[in-house]
This record gives sequence, structure tokens and C-alpha cells, in this order.
Amino acid sequence: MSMGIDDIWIFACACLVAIPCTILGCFLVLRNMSMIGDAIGHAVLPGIFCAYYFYHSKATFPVLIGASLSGLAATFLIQWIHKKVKLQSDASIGISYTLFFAIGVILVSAFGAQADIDQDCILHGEIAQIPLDTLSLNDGFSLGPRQFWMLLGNTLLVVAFCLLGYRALWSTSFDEHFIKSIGIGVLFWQFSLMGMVSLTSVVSFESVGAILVIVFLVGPASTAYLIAKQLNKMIWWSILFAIHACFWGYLAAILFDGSIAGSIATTMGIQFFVVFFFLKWAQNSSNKSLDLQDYE
Amino acid sequence: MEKITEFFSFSDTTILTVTLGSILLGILGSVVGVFTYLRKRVLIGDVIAHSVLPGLVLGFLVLNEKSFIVLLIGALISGGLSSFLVDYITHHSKLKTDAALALVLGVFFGFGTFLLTKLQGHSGASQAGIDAYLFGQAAAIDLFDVQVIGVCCVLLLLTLLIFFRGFNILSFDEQFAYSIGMPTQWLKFVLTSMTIITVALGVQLVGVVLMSALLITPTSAARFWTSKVKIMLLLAALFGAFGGLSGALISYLNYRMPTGPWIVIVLSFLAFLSFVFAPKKGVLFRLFSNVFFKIKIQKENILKDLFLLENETIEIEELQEHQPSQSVFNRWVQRILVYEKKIKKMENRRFTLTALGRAQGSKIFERHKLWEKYIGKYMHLMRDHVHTDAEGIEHIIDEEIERDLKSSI
Amino acid sequence: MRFQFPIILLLVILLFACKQNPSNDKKVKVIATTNIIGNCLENMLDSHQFSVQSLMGPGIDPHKYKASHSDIKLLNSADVIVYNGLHLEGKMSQILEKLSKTRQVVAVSEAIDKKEFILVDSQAGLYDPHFWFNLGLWRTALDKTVKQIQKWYPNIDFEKANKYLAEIDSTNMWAKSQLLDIPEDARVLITSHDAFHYFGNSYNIQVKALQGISTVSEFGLKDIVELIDFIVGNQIPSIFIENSINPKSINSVIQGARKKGHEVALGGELFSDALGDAQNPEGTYVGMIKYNVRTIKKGLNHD
Amino acid sequence: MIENVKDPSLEAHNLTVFYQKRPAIWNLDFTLPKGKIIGIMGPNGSGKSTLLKSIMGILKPNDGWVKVFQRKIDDVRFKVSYVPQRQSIDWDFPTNVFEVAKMGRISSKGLFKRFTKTDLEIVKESLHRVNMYDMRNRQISELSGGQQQRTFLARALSQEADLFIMDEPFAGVDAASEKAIIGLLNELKSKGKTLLVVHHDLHSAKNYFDWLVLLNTRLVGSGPLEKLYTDELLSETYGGTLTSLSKIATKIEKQGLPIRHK
Repeated sequence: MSMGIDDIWIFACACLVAIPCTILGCFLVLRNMSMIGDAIGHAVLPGIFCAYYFYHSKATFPVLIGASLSGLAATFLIQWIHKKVKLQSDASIGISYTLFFAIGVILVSAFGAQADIDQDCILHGEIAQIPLDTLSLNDGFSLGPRQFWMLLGNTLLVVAFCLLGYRALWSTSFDEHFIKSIGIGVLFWQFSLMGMVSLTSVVSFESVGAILVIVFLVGPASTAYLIAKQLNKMIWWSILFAIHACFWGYLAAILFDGSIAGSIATTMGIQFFVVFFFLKWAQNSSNKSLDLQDYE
Repeated sequence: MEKITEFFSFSDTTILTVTLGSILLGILGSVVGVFTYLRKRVLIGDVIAHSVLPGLVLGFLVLNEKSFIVLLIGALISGGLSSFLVDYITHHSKLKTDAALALVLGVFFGFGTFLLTKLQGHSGASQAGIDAYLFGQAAAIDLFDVQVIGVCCVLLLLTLLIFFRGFNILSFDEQFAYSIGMPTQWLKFVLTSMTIITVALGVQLVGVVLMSALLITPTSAARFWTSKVKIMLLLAALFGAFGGLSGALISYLNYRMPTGPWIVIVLSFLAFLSFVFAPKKGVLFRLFSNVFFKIKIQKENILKDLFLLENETIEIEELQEHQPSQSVFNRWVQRILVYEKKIKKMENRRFTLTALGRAQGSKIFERHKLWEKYIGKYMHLMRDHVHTDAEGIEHIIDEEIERDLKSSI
Repeated sequence: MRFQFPIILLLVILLFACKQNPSNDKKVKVIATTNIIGNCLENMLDSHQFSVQSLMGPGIDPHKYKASHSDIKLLNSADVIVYNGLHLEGKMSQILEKLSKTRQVVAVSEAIDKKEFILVDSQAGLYDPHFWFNLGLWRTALDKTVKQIQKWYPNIDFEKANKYLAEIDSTNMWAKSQLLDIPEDARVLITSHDAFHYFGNSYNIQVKALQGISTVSEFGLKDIVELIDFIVGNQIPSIFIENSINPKSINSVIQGARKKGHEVALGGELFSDALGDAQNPEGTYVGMIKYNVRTIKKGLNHD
Repeated sequence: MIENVKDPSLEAHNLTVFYQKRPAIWNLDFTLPKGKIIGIMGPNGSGKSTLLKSIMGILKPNDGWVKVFQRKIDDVRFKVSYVPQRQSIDWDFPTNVFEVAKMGRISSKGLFKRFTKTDLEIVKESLHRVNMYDMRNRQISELSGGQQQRTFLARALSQEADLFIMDEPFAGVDAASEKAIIGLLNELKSKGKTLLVVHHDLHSAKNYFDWLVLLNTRLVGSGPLEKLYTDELLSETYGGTLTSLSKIATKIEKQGLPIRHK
């Protein structure tokens, strides 16, 4: 098992996907909107097709824009159905993303079947390929993987957004009525959060593929939710869990020579269940020892 | 047009097979969907659909065979495990359902992908296409599939007939079901198994997305028309069947029109129609009932005013408020009244009441007075508010309420 | 959890410490993406001077291929990387194209005039990537690829390469003679997936497929019904499945035809995007072409 | 029995609000005095919470208006503090008592300005006043119902408002907390604050409130406790809904009718 500088790049990129995803994921878990990641994963297809159709290329940049817009449009549709039509929120997620995906498949089948357009081969990247795709200056000096810089930019954006909007995000997640009662609009924050989720998902899809993004959004955040008593601690814990899982998942991927994304996702699942059963065990044993002690 | 008659003649067995398969699958999915919807587990289908991947791959790895049954068993096991885990997590921690769903979906799918890359290194050229099983196509449904779906449909309907009352109570109030001694665990197990079997089967035949849509969309649409479970089941099945039929039809009208996605589009279209047009809950219904009500109010106001004018029981100033103005809307309403023979046109653009109109006008005036008395007595309203309130309510009062009001005064 | 921090730190340091061990092998390492390319190069390059490996194993769909960790290590250790191009390898094609600026990377499709390829989308400039089924074109492309490698490693022994190219030529001739044997009206190749257009063009065979290249694309009822009608109407004796696609759709075509009273046989499995197992004859490029030709001939000469 | 006051803390005129398309409150007309503890009483579903939400502008009235300190609510929000129902919140949320109390300062600081030392002092002081300071670092899910309610009160206190609008602060609260809360209300009253409290227990109401608003979709009465606390008015409030009124309400709900045409 030999490692090199590439492994560092891959690990760094995994962490740079993990950090913004899990920060946003904490808010999604607290707002009961976790499935939105899955919805966006499917809803990007028509956006990718339109980018291809109007730009006549499979170049990365228009695809990213198209995919983000279509992801955002899907979240808007979800919100509209939920708020205006008053359908329960999971049903509106289900209706919206299946509709978007179906439109995408029809467009691809009718106009692009020979052009090999699908999110798997145009948008979804594989994290192992990251070190190959480097950014270099004119004189050939390599600046490291292109996606590293993109992910770094996205991470900074998300961190800045969450620092700036921390008070708004947590207070609207906790008690929407109260925030409305002091005269602050909640809609703006909801939509900007969705916008960030859509953007981050798409940027991350491009680097690590769809599965890892869904798991990154909810996995570490759910694990942290089990143990954290405060939101800021929950965010820190979730970042820690995410990086921790990236590390072991990556090692496992090298060891078993399998998909890195798949391996990290599996590790996150295992991590969740370890924490989950540990807490259950701890709770049971403390209940036994407390026995007849009163509690309020 | 020709194409459509050709389609409905079903002379081509392939058309018949695919159409029948789509319709039956639509019914199967929608009926199962009703219960997942009522139990607020709408996205469980999506989760099971993604979670079958590791089962499929393991099934293949262990038995090295791509047969339908082997893959189905693998899918059933991993689908079942995922659905069990979702329940287990939500029951034994403070984590909410949606987070548990997303977590299980992602982790299972991730594990499946991990196994798939292991397969890439596995020798034996036949492993290819294993993930193609995740993307079944509705247009490729063959006779065997139709038979399998048909058997499932029959089994499902039988289960429904036997357990319907139990399912019904369980979906609305689990606690109550438990309290009256129903075997809730058992019922839930049966329901969940039905969902898993349907999804694991459907995913191999028509793919993840169509399967999720079949579970969610027809039910959501049906929910807008009724709140009775029986009618909901019927409606959802009807929508599902219609979706299957029209999806098949559309995909027959032109080349490269995929059947499955068109079924999704038709179902979504039905859902949006329901959102807009369904009585009571629909968006448009509310809008239209407002318009009709406005016309009714205007009609009644004209009749009442004319009635008051004839009897001169009211001061002129008070009448001025609702003196019919000459807006387009008003003229339109007047025309309706003339048509209904409630008013007659005189010279100078004036109107006079017919006998019918006079009776109705007096009735409205009577109701106005009645309401004023009623709220004066019971609602502690100040005198100056009573009149405006009555101006509105007089149009809502019907025979039954009028009787009530009279008896309470 | 806390005690794990030092361990993590330690491992990270270890990660930095482990540098790639330089390979002692003096051979030039050539990595091909698909095993079709890999097999051809293996037969063209001197095995004393070059070692050829391919990333994708037998039966892998290159459109959906996801690199694993060891694959990337393999790519990184490569001296020369050869790939197909024309977006066959999905997102990886784009990456390899960029990599060609800094590394010794060559696309087999690179040296061929684009006019020779089958155009899929004129505005986007997309071409059908399955051009190894046009043996004449493929031979030229291989020739130019080896010449490109020669620019970097000038002392290539061209004898082996030329011998192999001659083998491809003779295979081409043989295939032509075999396939032209089939009566013209029976020369229809029906498969589940759109990979055989080059094949059809070079041997004057009509090609029909149910599904496009994109894996999300789907066919509709009309496509399948017309295909069945075509099969029944022209009394096509057999249709074929491909090794990287779910055979279900083609099975329902067979069933549909049977219902209409025409027994169409399953002509067998054709190899399209990848070679078969290495120990079998169809595990080589030439063997694969021969296998396909024999299968097609046997299938279409059914009656 | 409706008694009006001059210079009211709150004035509702013709207020009609639909909740989920059903008329929840109907034609309310009342004025409330300043510096009193005012109880809003009525049976379940009589529109008490709806009234509070429409005062705060969370629900838009379908007709009529409310004025707080003779101004529109948007102009005087900083003077008003709203305590939502305890059940409206997910108490599993990972946050602690101090953070919740600090939320109250958002009303004067907005979403972006930093909290200063004085802000934190105010929060601390508020927690002391509800006797929750020692538990300031507890996660909110570990609190009892009464402690949760007191945390909410601390948040309201740190808003430094003049009018407190509280939705069922005594619901699901232990005796000790109930006592502490009523003590706090009295203390606030003595400082000239106005308190508007939704309550449903008839017996304790007699000891808590100075002024009553009796509500059962329509206004049954509004006035000083001694005048309102009569068997006749209370039985009218709690004696079921008016059949004709509820029939009209049902008809309006079913057909989605507007109640008034303009």
C-alpha cells in the first residue's frame, strides 16, 4: 500500500466536499428537509440537457450552471407545491423530482440519445480522478487539481454564508413563529439556504458523484444530531465526523480497491450506527443505574 | 388519429402486453402508495428502490447468475433491511423520518456502488449490465412480467380485502389501533412487505424513478378529491391505470418517446390538474366559487334594492350605497336576472320586479333583518356594526339557517 | 472519540511520508483505457520494451466506468496513456484530453480526419465513438497512435506493429468475404444498443438498435413495435444482444415477434464496448471481430 | 358585556380571521387597558391562538384591523413580545437555555449586529428573573415543561417589551413553575407592562387576571374581571358554540366563500 501526493489531494477534496455539505446538512436535518439532496441529484438532468442543447458542448461550466439552475428550480417547485397547494412536504419532493427526471429522460431520448448525455457521464465525477484534472499556468507550473480550487471556493462561500446568516438560519429553524413575530421575513433565508444547497450539491456532484453528496448532507449531520446539545457544537461534530469518515473510508477504499465514494458512504453509515448503538447502550446502562431516582 | 385507433384496437400483442403491464403496475403502485402516503412514509419507495442495489450486486456475486429470481431475492432482502433500518432509527432515536430515509438511501446506494466497482475487477464478462437492472424500461415489459405483476396485483387485492379495516385504522391512528387490540406490528409488517415486494419488482421492470412516481403521484392527486380511504384507493388506482394507459399511448405516437417517463408526466399532469381543479381543496375551485358568489350577491342586492324602492321602507341615503351602478359586470348580472324572469326592463333603463323577483327580494330583506336581530342579541355587537355584517351574511343564509335563526330569536 | 485524534494525525503524517516507490521496471508502461485498445497495442508494441495494461476489464461499459483507486495509481505510474476519445470514456475523456498537454497521452481517434467518423450532432461536433468496428479506420488510427508513441520513444520496432496491422487487414478481408456471403436482403443487424453503425457501414449491413448510447435514454412503445414489425415483415432470422446491456429489452422483441407468428432466434451475444474474458478467443480484438462476424453470419444465414 | 377604555394598549375593530379557510374569530371589537394582566379565555378551538397570531401579523385578518398602542403592529414590534405555544416547537433542537433567551435580543439587534455586553447582561438578568440562570447551559430537551415555559418567558423578558402576548403559558406546567410565572406576571404589571395571556382554566383565572376577554369565535365579553366573571357570561362562553353561527361558518368553509363583499 503506497501513497503519494495524489492521495493527499483526494483526501483534501473529499474534506472540501464534506465541510460545506455537512454544514448545510445540519440545517437540512433540523428543518426536516433531508431528502432534498436526493431530489436535486435527480432533478439536474433537464438542466444538463439544456446546457448541452443550447451550448452544443459538454464543457463543464455551462453544465454546472444548467444543473444548478435546474436543481434550484426543483426546490422552488417543491416549496410551491408544499406552501401553495398544501401538500405534505415529502410528497411534494417526490412529485417534483420524478417530474424533473422524467422530463430529462424524455428530452435525452428524443434529442440526445446518440450524444451520450446523462448525469452519470457528464456531471457526476469520480473522486479518484481528481488529481488527473489539474490546473496549470502557461509555463506548465501545476497549481494542483482544478476541482480542489472549485471546492475550496465553494467551501469558503458556504462558510461565509453560514457565518453571516448563522443567527438567521438557526433562529428560523428553531422557532419560525417567533422570528415572524419580531418582523423578520423567513422566506428569504429559506430560499437562500436552498440556493446554497443546490449549488453545493452540483459542484460536489462534479467532483465526487451523487451518492457521496447525499450521504455527506445527512450522514455526519445526523450522527452529530444524536450527540450534540448545541447547534454550533453539532456543526463542529458533524465536520469532525465527516472528515473522520473520509479518512477511514478512503483507507478502506485503498485496501479493498473499490469506489472511494462508495466506501466513504459506507463508512459514514457504519459511523452512524456505531454512535447510535453506543448511545443506546449508554442510555440503557444509565437507566438501570438510576432506577428509582426521580427526574423531573 | 389513425395511430390512436390502431393503438386501441390492440391488434398488436406487444402493444397489448406493454399497455396491460403499465396499467397493472400503475394500479399496483398507486394502491400501495395510498398506504405509504397515509402513514407519512411517502419517500420510502424511493429509498427501497435505491437500496436494492447492494442486494442485486451481492445476489450476483454469490450466485454468479443474472436470473430474475436471484436478483429479486437479493433486492427483497436489502430493500427489507433498509426499510427496517428506517423504522428502527426513527423509533429509537430523536432523528426524524426524513433524515433516516436520506441516510439509509445514501449509505445503501453507496455500499452498492462500492460493490459494483469490486465487480469491475471481477472476471467474467457477464457481470456487465448488472446496474442496468436498476434502470428497467417500461416499454420492455414482456408477457412473463405481466403475469408476475398480475399475480402481485391479485395477491395485493386479496390482502387488502382481508385486512382493509386494519390498514384503514392503522394509517389514521396507530395508537388507537393498538389500544383496541389490533396486531399493529403484524399489520405494519404486511404493509411494509407489500411495499417492498412492489418496489423491488417494479424497479427491475421499469426503473427507480417511475416506481417512486407511481407510489407518490397518483395518491397525492387522489388525496385532493376525497379523504375517504376507499375512494382514495379507487381514485389512485384509476389515476395509476390511466397514467399507464396514456403513457403507453403517447409512446406509441412517435419515435423515441419513452414509455416510463411519459407515464410520470401524465401522472404529474393529473396531479397538477387535481391541485387546481379539485373541489374544496383545488386552487381554481376557490377562485370560481368566489366569482359565482359575487354574481349571486349582486343579483340579490339588485332584487333587494328594487324591493325596497317599491315599498319605500328604507331611507334613500341608505339605499345609495348599493344602488346598481352601470358597470359591465352589473349590466351582465341584470341581463341574467331578466333572463331568469325576475326583473322586467322598462323605459329609461329602469327595471321593475316581477312577482318572482319580488318574493325573492322580500325574502332577502327578511333575512337581513333576521341576522341583525340575531347578532344584536347574541354577539354583543355595537349597533353600527350590525348592518354591515348583515349585508354580507344575508347572502349566505339558507332555508335551514333561517329556521334556526327564527327559533333562536 | 478523542483518543483517535493522535492516530489520525499520525496516519496523515504517514500519508505524506510514503512517497511513491520508483518502479524498478525499465519497461515503458503503456496504459490503455479500454481493453480493446489495450489488446491492440499489446500486439503492436514489443513486449521487451513496453508493458501494456488496460484499465477496464472485460464486459465493462466505458460510458459508465468509474475509476477505482488502483486505476488512478496505474494511470499515474503510466509513461504513455492511450484512450479512445470521442467521449467514449465519459468524463474521463475530458480529463485525459486536458492531461495530454502535460503528459504523454494520446487518443486513438486523434489522428483521424473527423470526416471519417459518423456524425451524431453536427452543432456540438459529436461523433459516434465505436469506430473500432470500422477495421480500415481502426487500423489507420492504430498506426498513427504507434507513430505518435514513436515520437516519444524513437527506437520502436515497427515490424511487430506492421505484422499486426496486416493481420487486421486480412481479418477485414475475411470479414468482408464472410458477410457479403449473406444475401443482401438478409443483411440486417438488430441489437439492443447503438454500437454497430461503423460495422454496418463497412460491410454494407443495415443496423437497427432499440436504444441510444446514453444510459438514461429509453425507447418507447413505437420503437419496439416498429422494430418487431420490421423483423416480421422482412423475416429476419435472428437478432443479437450485446455484452454490456441488459438483455431484457431484446427478449421482449423476440417474444413480440413470436406472437406474430415469426420465430426470430437469439443470434447470440455480440461484443461491442469491451472484449470478452482474456482466456477465450474473443478476449482479443481480432478474435472479438471474428467472433462477432461468425455469430452474425450464423445468425443471419439461419434459414 | 363589552367595556371600552380610553388610551388602549390594544384595539381590535371588526376583526375577522379565517384559519385554514374556516372562520376562527368573527367580528371582534374591543379595546384593552394598559398595565393590566388580561386573560383571554374560551374553550378549545374558540380562536384564542388565532387572535394572538393576527395581533402579531403572523396571520392576516380577512377583515378589520388591530392596533397596538394605537399604531400598526409593524411600527411597534419592538414594544411587543410574543410567546408562542410551547408545543409549536421541536424541543429536540440542539440548543440550550441561554441561546434561546438570547433570541429575544434579535428583536432589537436584528440578524447581523453583534450582541454587546449589555445585551448579554439583559439576557442574564432575564434568566435570573425566571429562576433559570443556573440551568442556562442545559439543553432544552432536558427541561421539564415548566422550565421550558420559563425559558420562553426569559426570551420574552430580554426583548424588553411593553406588551407581552403569551399563548398558554400555564399549559403543562408544574405547580412550582405556575407560581413562579404568575409571580413574574405580577412583577411585570407593577412595572406598568401589559400582559395578554391565553388561558383555559376557569378556576385559576379568578386569581390571576384583572381583565378578561371571553371568546368563543365571537366576542362574548371584554371587561374587568369582577364584571365578567359571572355564571351567565361564562356559561355563554363555554356553553357550546352558537348553532346558527357555526352552520354559517361551516357553509363558508365548505364553499370557500368570502364573508364580505366590497
